[in-house]
Amino acid sequence: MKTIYSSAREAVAPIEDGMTLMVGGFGLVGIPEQLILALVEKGVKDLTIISNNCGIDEWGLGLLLKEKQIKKMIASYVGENKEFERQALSGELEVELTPQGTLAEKIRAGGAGIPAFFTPAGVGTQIAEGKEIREFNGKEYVLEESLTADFSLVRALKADTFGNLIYNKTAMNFNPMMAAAGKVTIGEAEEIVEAGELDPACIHTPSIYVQGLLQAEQEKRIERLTTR
Amino acid sequence: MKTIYSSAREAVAPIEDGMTLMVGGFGLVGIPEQLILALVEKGVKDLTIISNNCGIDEWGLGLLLKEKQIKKMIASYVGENKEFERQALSGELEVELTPQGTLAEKIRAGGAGIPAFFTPAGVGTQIAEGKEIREFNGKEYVLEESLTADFSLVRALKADTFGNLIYNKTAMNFNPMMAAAGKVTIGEAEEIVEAGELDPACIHTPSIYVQGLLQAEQEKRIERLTTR
Amino acid sequence: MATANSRELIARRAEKEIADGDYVNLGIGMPTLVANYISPEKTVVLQSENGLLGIGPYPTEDEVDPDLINAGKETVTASTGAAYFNSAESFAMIRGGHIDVAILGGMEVSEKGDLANWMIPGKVIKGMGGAMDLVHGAKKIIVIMDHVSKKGEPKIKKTCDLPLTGKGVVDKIITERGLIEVTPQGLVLKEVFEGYTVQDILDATDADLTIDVRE
Amino acid sequence: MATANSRELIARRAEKEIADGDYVNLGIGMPTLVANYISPEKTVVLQSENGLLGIGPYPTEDEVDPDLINAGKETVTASTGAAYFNSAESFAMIRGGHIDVAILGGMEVSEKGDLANWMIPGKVIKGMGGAMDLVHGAKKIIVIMDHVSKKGEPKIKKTCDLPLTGKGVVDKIITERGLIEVTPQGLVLKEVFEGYTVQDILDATDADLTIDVRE
Repeated sequence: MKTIYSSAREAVAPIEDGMTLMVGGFGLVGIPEQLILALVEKGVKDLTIISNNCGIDEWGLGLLLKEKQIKKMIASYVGENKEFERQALSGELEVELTPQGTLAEKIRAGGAGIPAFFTPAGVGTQIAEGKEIREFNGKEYVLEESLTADFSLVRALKADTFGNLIYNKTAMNFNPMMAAAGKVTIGEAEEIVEAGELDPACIHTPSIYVQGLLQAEQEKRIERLTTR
Repeated sequence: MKTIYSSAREAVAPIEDGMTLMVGGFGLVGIPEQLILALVEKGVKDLTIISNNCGIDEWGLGLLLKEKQIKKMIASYVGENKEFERQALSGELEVELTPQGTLAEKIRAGGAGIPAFFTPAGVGTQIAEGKEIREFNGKEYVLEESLTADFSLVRALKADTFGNLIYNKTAMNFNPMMAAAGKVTIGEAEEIVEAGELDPACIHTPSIYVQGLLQAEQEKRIERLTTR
Repeated sequence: MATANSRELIARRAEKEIADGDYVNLGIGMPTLVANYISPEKTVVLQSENGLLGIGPYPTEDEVDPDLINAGKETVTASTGAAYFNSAESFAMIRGGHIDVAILGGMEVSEKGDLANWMIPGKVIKGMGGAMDLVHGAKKIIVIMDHVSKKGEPKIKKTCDLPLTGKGVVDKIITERGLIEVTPQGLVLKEVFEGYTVQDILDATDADLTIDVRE
Repeated sequence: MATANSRELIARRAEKEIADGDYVNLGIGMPTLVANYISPEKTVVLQSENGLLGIGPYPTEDEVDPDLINAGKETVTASTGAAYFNSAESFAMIRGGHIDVAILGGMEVSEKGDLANWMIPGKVIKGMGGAMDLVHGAKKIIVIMDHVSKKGEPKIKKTCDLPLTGKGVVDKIITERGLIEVTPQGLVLKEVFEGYTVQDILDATDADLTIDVRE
């Protein structure tokens, strides 16, 4: 039975200035909306954020950016956000761009107790500069180290009271690896059900990775509505 | 739409002497029973087998052992099999024992294009002899290389005609990683259903990893029947 | 710059590189168009690196699910036999060599098959997304792009001037003018498209080209 | 060798090392017994490294599912709130430090916390299974074993003679005679169990012991 917070504010209470946070989502899909809003409200500063993207100007992690709460961003693609551009170019914001698969694997490794691994992505590019390159079976690979976080904030479709999580469609994305790589992981779920209601064969994040839960409605803003 | 074999014999036809095979299962749970029997019937020799265990004397991979079809065994625990003991001690059988988590991760890495990774398991023991040791954050880790196979033989509860697989309870074990790490993967399923019948959010092995399917009934022998 | 017409021509030619039964990743932009031309005779499964195997058509208004997007962040549907998974699994598929064909856009390609398609120094840095993983994972990497830049400068060059996405990774280049293969012996022009001559292509290419055009 | 009685005593004492809410891995053999003594006041989730979080009681005859076993290959059930997963995920949990307590058997433990529990040279090699991963992953490693071997020789020693499972990995040792903590300053005897004296333990231990027994 995990802690179930009564508000997003309560959930983010232990998050302090200078901490490293992983925040789930791909674009605006699968982001923990209310936890992000609570971080903005709390005004916590100097955060290092690990997330595939950095939201848009008016939603998601873009809101933290606007309030200058982010010191450093580790991401793979940040092209949707004008304020990001401005802060990155002016040097206010430190940026570490990482190939998307390497980012996913660094986070997966962090949760899995693998401190480093070799990957082909980035070999021969500026991403590999200063990193160890080694050949295996005639191909070159770069050594990448794992990532962990003080807190991971993830967004689920359903949680059970034990902390098992399932995600909706492509809202899964980085959430499961981040749930495993956070020292403390808070799952923001659209619905919290009794333990036993989720199919044990279809759990995306087993309860062991989750420390706290928040039930919260999601706006689910759409970045690029495309229809037939 | 994947090749659906009409018999186990047909499925293993392309498997040749000297090949490396991954075979799913933990103990006798989740082993591809009919594919193993077909390998015995085919009499293919000098196999390198990667599997957590090596069956028992009268079932599973133990049958291949009995017919001396295995040249080398890569496994984590082989204590259930007298013939294994005999062949290992006499030097007929080459044995590479690997910590279970390292074995799972080496196979996962093989399927995921990661040629090598660092792990703490085995540091300071004979498992790490001759391997690179490196310190990360004050703790020592050993470098382990990935494993792949010419063929992976896995056992599923259900397959769909696209090749998506789901596994039953703890019969999942090594099967999903092996499915990804085989150049050719054959899924032996208790049932093959039409594409669209499996829930896309509950697929354990996405179809991209599977080249061929066999529908076959399973005996599911029990090694240690324990009841209340 | 490619006209709507030339974009369609490129996409149609790229489609021919896809075989029945292939698993394919289409990059953002022009590569996404290829999906529109996939022959109904072929079973092709499209992978989206944000965690979907089996991209279906764009949704009707009623079908729109904000939680179901492609890597370009467009709302999509899932096709029959689809599977959802996390980003680590998605790039395991990519990096592990399970994708048969990746079709990507390009800014520059060198005669050794180096690809640059993720940043222009001095301009805003957006990030490489999944491109650096894709170029090392898929069995066949096809770059589709305009033959020359907006300023009319060759994009196929002896060496890339822009920061690389990957070194020695491209198998084929398809532009509105023709199809070029990257071989250990260098670039080989294999096809010249309607409205262009071999000389047009040589003039617009800043690298050595072996001509091996079948009539 | 431990009697049924002493095995129960050890298992009961080991249970006290488990806190409410803990995720626990119990090794094969005597450690499995600990499950029988877990207080109903505690919510404890047992992990089985073959891919189950939430081991339930042994099944009734009707409940037996050949596809549902624990790491000792015994048929089991799954408890409410359980999850199934693959072996890589299972050892990600273990290696990644997510298991609160692992309780393992031991052949020898050294005064530095080295553990040997997987092979005896010259005897048949069975393999280490998951032991080498477990000793590096769980937050607390507790070894439960007989204080002396069948021949009466100490199993707690200055250094292990048997091949190691892990170096400097053990936190506590519980035997039928007492409880010993492994600290940076060496072994500390913290508890002496009924029927034994401090001297009994010193006599049966081949390593330096600091005595810090609270009454």
